[in-house]
Amino acid sequence: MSGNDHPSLSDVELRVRSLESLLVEKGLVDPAVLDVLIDTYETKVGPRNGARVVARAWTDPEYRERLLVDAGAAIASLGYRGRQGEDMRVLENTERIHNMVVCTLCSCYPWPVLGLPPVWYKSAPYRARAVRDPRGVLADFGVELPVETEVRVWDSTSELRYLVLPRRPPGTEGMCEEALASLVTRDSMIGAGLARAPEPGSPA
Amino acid sequence: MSGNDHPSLSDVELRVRSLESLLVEKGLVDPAVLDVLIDTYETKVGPRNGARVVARAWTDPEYRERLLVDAGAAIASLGYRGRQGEDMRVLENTERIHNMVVCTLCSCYPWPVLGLPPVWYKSAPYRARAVRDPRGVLADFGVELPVETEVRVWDSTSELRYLVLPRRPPGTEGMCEEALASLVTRDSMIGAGLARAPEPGSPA
Amino acid sequence: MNGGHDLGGMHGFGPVAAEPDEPVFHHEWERRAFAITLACGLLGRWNLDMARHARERIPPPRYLGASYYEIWFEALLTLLVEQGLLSADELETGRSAEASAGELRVPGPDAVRAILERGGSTRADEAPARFLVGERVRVRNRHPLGHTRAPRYVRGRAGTIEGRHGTYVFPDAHAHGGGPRPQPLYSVRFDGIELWGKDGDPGSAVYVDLWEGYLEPAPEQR
Amino acid sequence: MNGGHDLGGMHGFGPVAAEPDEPVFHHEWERRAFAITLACGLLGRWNLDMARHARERIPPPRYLGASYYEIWFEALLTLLVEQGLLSADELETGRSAEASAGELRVPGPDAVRAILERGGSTRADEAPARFLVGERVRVRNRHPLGHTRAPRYVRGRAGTIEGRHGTYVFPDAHAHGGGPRPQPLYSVRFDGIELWGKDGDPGSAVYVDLWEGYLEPAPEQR
Repeated sequence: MSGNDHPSLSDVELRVRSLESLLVEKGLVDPAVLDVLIDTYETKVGPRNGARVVARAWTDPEYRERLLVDAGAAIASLGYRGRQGEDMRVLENTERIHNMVVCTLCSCYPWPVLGLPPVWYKSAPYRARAVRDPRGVLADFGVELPVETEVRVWDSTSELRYLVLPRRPPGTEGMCEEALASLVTRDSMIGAGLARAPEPGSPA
Repeated sequence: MSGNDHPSLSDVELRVRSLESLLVEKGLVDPAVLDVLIDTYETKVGPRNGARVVARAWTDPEYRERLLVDAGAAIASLGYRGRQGEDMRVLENTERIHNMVVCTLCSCYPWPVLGLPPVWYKSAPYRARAVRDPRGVLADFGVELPVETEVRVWDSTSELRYLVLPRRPPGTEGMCEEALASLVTRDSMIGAGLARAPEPGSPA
Repeated sequence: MNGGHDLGGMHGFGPVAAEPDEPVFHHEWERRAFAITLACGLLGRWNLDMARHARERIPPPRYLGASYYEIWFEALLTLLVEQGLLSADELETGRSAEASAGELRVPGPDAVRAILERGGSTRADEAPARFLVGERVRVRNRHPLGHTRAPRYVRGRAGTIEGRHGTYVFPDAHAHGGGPRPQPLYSVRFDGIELWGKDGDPGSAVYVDLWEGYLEPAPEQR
Repeated sequence: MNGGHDLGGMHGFGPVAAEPDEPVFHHEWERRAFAITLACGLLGRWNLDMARHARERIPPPRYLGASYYEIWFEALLTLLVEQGLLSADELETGRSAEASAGELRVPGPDAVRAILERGGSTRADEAPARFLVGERVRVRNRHPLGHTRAPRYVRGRAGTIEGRHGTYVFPDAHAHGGGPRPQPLYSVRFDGIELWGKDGDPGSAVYVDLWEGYLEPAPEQR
């Protein structure tokens, strides 16, 4: 699968537009519903949600414990739930174990905590290679792990959705939850990246 | 892989022409050699060769025996040899066993006896399906074999080249070698078809 | 099915190219394709497994040559026609042949908000499980023409049951009108070397969610 | 490599469409692409295994979307540039930077006629063979990034040695400048059910030519 540049783009554009009109004309689709769907996943639901879950887990040992044991309930307690996140598991990265999530067969992704997946996550290069050469993929993201660290790749073949709990970066002692959340990148919650180190001299 | 209709056809055409000029200009390719290559495989070498081998085997039991034991020498004795047919095996179809040849990885094919392969032989549908569902492929060719007949598919993964010796059709007793050769189709020598039945009342 | 979608372990696609500050949608048509796909899904005429199978059935050259929302869009057309919501003629002309959605309940914005937040788990009542955590299993070597969630790269390979997820709707049946037929679902761990031989990473493992029907006890070897 | 070329066992490509009275070439450019590919091959700068690998390296979306002579042509460009016979600049401009073929021996029409008729066998002197006819073997589960002639669909599967072909140049080495490294080559029979499980045809078998290095003794199972 290619990226988002495609020679027949304008053709697709026309066909999508024409289908939408037809569906509305037939009463199969309510235009107001389309607005709700787009607004929800373009502006309301995104990786900020997951970042708040992670930051809470970093700062609250009891919450972290609940998150690892019953991810769905712990995540819902922060207000995140719903479609494509009905059955959640959280995978904790440690010094010894690095978890990374892929969907080799399609594009399964935990929407309530991460929003819609980026193009690379749905693309053939990632789906083909993550399960065979995870360290090579991490290198594409500029991440190099010690050889002693075991890399565990989770192929999302069922309706369970996986969220990676990245390692808390050093030098973040005493930082507040909100500041910590700003260090949690989307990629770190897929396991294709690490959480950001704080800027030197940034507020705690 | 698609067939031979392709949107960027004229583009390919220009690129091929431009490369040929460049190769000739650089002295890497002799235009007279291109003529030899095209003439050889477009007009001289083709499935008529294989058909003569088959017809000989049908009429001469001693030749058939040699063909099955040392295909290369038996085929060369009729004057067919060379590139992409250096190491030959002949597979005899019987009432109990039907052989069919494919090259799942590329397009290996016995040039000296069959010429260049048809598009379908090189195409994804045949290469993908022949090894998994040979009877389904035969059905695409209008061939239905008794369930008792074992289908043996030969995947040409090495430099050995396979020629199928199809069954001699009934009603051909006493026909001469040349008339028999006209019944031997290319597809029957790949194992994707059967030899033709003689026209009613055709000369022996 | 062994379609163009079953990509695990393939070579030759090049490096993973992440786009910095990637927007949620790159084009207006992607936004629309996404929304109408979800909206039509809410009509209840197909489930997610059927939708996935419609995507998988796109011939491999087209699947691999298309962007992901193009795949969604192609599959949506397939589903709309197969389920009788649009006729081939309507698609061709872009004009509606009949004006109403008929018997269908088309949810409005508030209903949709509620549905998105509620989701719809495919978890079912617990069923007795055949395999125990820690047990060695092997993935059956199956190549069904229909939908399946056992990727090719694990078929025939041996792994260890690392966890039980519970009992879930079985996609191979659910995608083909066979009903939910729930089965126990396991997390199975495969070592990199078991999956890829000497070409694997000995310091890696792949965890795959596999339904009980995909598995058999691993043969003991002498 | 597990490229777009390794098609055995894939679904979704549709029926086999044979063309009645198909011509040898469909377009003049195919005729030319075929001839220049063979002619350049006769320069002796690459072997057939290298040529195959150049085709396999075409990214799967392009490989599967191209016609076969387009694949040949793309691979020819790759080989010409990699072997230093053409510069990227020459390809770009279509103009020769230096006029001569240098040290290369470019065969003329008579030499080529003789080469075509003689061919060039890759058979080598007999080497001792590890496996006996009738022995059960299993194809090693390898996924090399380089060239190999063990298709994915037989890896990890068990079969029976049905015949010995002799000793032949080993493609996995030969495609990568590793020299001929000849190995015994076997005809291995795989039952349809072994390859495809319940989805196979019990009345079919696949015979695959496999080099000794691809094989290991089949494990005995209790």
